Amino acid sequence: MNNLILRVVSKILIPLIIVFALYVQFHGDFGPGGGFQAGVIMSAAIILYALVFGLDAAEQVIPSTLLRVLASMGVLIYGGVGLVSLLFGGNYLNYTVLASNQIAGQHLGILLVELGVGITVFSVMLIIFFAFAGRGRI
Amino acid sequence: MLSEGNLMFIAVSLAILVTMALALARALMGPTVYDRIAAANMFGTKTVLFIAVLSFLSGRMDLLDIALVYALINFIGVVAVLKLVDHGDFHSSGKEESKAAEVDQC
Amino acid sequence: MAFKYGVLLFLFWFLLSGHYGLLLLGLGLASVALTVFLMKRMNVIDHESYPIHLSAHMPAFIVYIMREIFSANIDVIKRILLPGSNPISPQMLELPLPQKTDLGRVIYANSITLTPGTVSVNLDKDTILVHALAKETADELATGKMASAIPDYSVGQEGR
Amino acid sequence: MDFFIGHYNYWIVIILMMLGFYTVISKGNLVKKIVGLNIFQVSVFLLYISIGTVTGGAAPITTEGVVLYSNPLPHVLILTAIVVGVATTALGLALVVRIKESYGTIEEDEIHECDHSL
Amino acid sequence: MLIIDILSWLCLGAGGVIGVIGAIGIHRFPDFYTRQHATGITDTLCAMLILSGLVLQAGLTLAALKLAMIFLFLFITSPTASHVLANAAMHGGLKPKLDVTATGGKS
Amino acid sequence: MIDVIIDVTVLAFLTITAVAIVRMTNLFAIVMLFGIFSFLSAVMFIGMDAVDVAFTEAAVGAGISTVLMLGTIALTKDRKEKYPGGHRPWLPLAVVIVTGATLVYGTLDIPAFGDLNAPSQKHVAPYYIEKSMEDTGVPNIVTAVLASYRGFDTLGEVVVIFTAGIAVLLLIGGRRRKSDVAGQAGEDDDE
Repeated sequence: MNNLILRVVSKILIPLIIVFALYVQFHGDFGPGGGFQAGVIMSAAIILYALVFGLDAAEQVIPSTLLRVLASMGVLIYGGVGLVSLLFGGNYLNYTVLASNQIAGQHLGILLVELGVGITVFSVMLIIFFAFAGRGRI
Repeated sequence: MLSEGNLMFIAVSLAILVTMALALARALMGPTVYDRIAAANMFGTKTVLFIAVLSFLSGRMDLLDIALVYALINFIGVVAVLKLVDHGDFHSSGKEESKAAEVDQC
Repeated sequence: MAFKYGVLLFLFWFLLSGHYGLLLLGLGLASVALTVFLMKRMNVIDHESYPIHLSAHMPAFIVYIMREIFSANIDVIKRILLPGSNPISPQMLELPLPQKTDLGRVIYANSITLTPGTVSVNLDKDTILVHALAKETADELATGKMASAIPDYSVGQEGR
Repeated sequence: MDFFIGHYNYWIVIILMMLGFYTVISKGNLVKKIVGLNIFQVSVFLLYISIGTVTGGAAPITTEGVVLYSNPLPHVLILTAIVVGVATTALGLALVVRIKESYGTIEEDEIHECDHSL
Repeated sequence: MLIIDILSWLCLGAGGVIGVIGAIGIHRFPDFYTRQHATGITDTLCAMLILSGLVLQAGLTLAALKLAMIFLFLFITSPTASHVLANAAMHGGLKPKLDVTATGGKS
Repeated sequence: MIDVIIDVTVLAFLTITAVAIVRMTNLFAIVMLFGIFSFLSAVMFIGMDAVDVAFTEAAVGAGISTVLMLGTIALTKDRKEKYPGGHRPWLPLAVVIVTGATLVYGTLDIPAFGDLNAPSQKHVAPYYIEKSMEDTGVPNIVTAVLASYRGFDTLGEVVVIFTAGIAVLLLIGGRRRKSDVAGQAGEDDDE
């Protein structure tokens, strides 16, 4: 898009949106937020980039193959945390065994699980957007 | 839950509700589709203010994060509309002058 | 450049966070690093996304624009409430863009939009199309007083 | 009066639900059907959250000196449901796009005509 | 303390009133482009007054900082959104109703 | 009192918006009104103390859903609903009224809104509220329940999202061949 104002303002805003999304991701323990919201906000930042600078530019920043890998990786991180806790002798997705005491283990587990959720939501939202936006392109 | 507290916050939240009602009326009446989009955008800004006031009314500062989200990403919808009007799709990068989508104006 | 930018973003995180444990600060650093990496890939780290070189001129500009916003608001409110004595006369006018940098142009256009009564409709290479609510506001904008108040310095000639 | 105050929330939720339902079953345009489905969805979210609300309760984030919280369980269910809802809505919209590509229309009546004329 | 309270109440009250006036404006003005100016009132002065009233209430806390950020972002995004919308309307072929009696300006 | 006023007003706005969406025929306008609907529901969630839900609704409603619907409109090229009246509105109307009446009849036995002694507040929620801090050390109870107590549930949801993403990719992902586009919309698979 050839709109100068939009280009400059998006340049200023996109990094702020991304940092904010990551803040939401990691502060889900204390206030409202968590992986689901963070993934959506982060993908909104990339969607803004794609709308303003063109879809091709956005696909160069985050290639679709990488997105597909990330989407599966998020689910794998989630499942993997469960598996690791199984290996450590706990129940599936019981994070208590991940660290020396219960609080630390739970905290670590929740952090990792939320990370997996965030990655999956982010990449699936972007996959969906790229599919819609790229349709009809030859 | 909201506490009976500061009269001024209550007054302001009611004033914002009135503003929202008028913006909603504009969104319903149109007449052009751009009026509706403008009203929706204005509604978004008023939601930011409303949530900010609500956070003081209920004493929960966490709500400011939600207001911040709206302030940051509310205008993406408008950008999408411009892209649609200019190019007719989301994938052209802007160099070529593709045919614009005709938007019905009512 | 990227490093300074990262410091700025980390400041943003720091102000948002409100929790200053070691873990969260580390995560903050990681987040900022990821953001800067993405920004580098997007190729958007330049003096437009990071207008620190204007910071010396910003306070004066902010005071100016606040005053303008205030008086313009009063004017439009009068036109809404007393349409009899303050009629509207919508105008379209094309103004020259004296700013040399893109950032200056954007600040100018956004300042025009920020003051109610004038909305910038289209931005061309060196002209700007403005919709004004009344002839008086259009005339005032055409004097170019606002254009000269915009901080417009490219990186070489900043007056720090 | 107490009864009314205690239940208006549910009733309006039901009205919204029925508006969405009506859009889905009576309108022919597929995009509009999906918007109707979304209205229905939001009303279900509102119903769940209404059930979990406690008068005078705080949002379920542990803070010093607060003892009464709203029920966190519906929040968890709906929080995930919203994002899942968007993903499934996108799936529906993708189907609409494919229908448009092979039938050339997104009006239900014309799709039926196409099917019968085969 | 009392002075700050009164000041913040004044800000909040004025903000609310101005918001309502702006909303009346979007019903009084004749066409899309003129309505944008009324929307501008609610986006600028109204938001400014309400947020500064809240900042005065919050005092020197993290909440005040977040309010200041909301304020800053609103002031970056809202004129951009207005401009983008006006631009889209122009490209979409919506003609503004201009005052033909007044001279000057562009055709 | 004020919370009741805000609740009722926002609910009224929601109803008005929904009625307008049902009656409107311009798809652009419908999408924009749906954006307003989403704002209102976020405010409603805040009013009912569901901060996390409101956050999600805010992010989704402002960032994603509008863009996706506009993308669909752009692809299908239809700007207006063609048969706004429907053919016979009476049958669906009757169905809707009967269903609605049944549901209202069902609410008569529901405990009042905000009742602390409702059965739904008595079952597992008190345990979560009491124990989550000492079990997990996470102040946000919603996060604790989401990721720890009900981790399986969330795992399922994430897989659903993942599957939806794959399905969209299968349906409309990938570029179309030139021949498909030339010979009018591709008849079948074009991957």
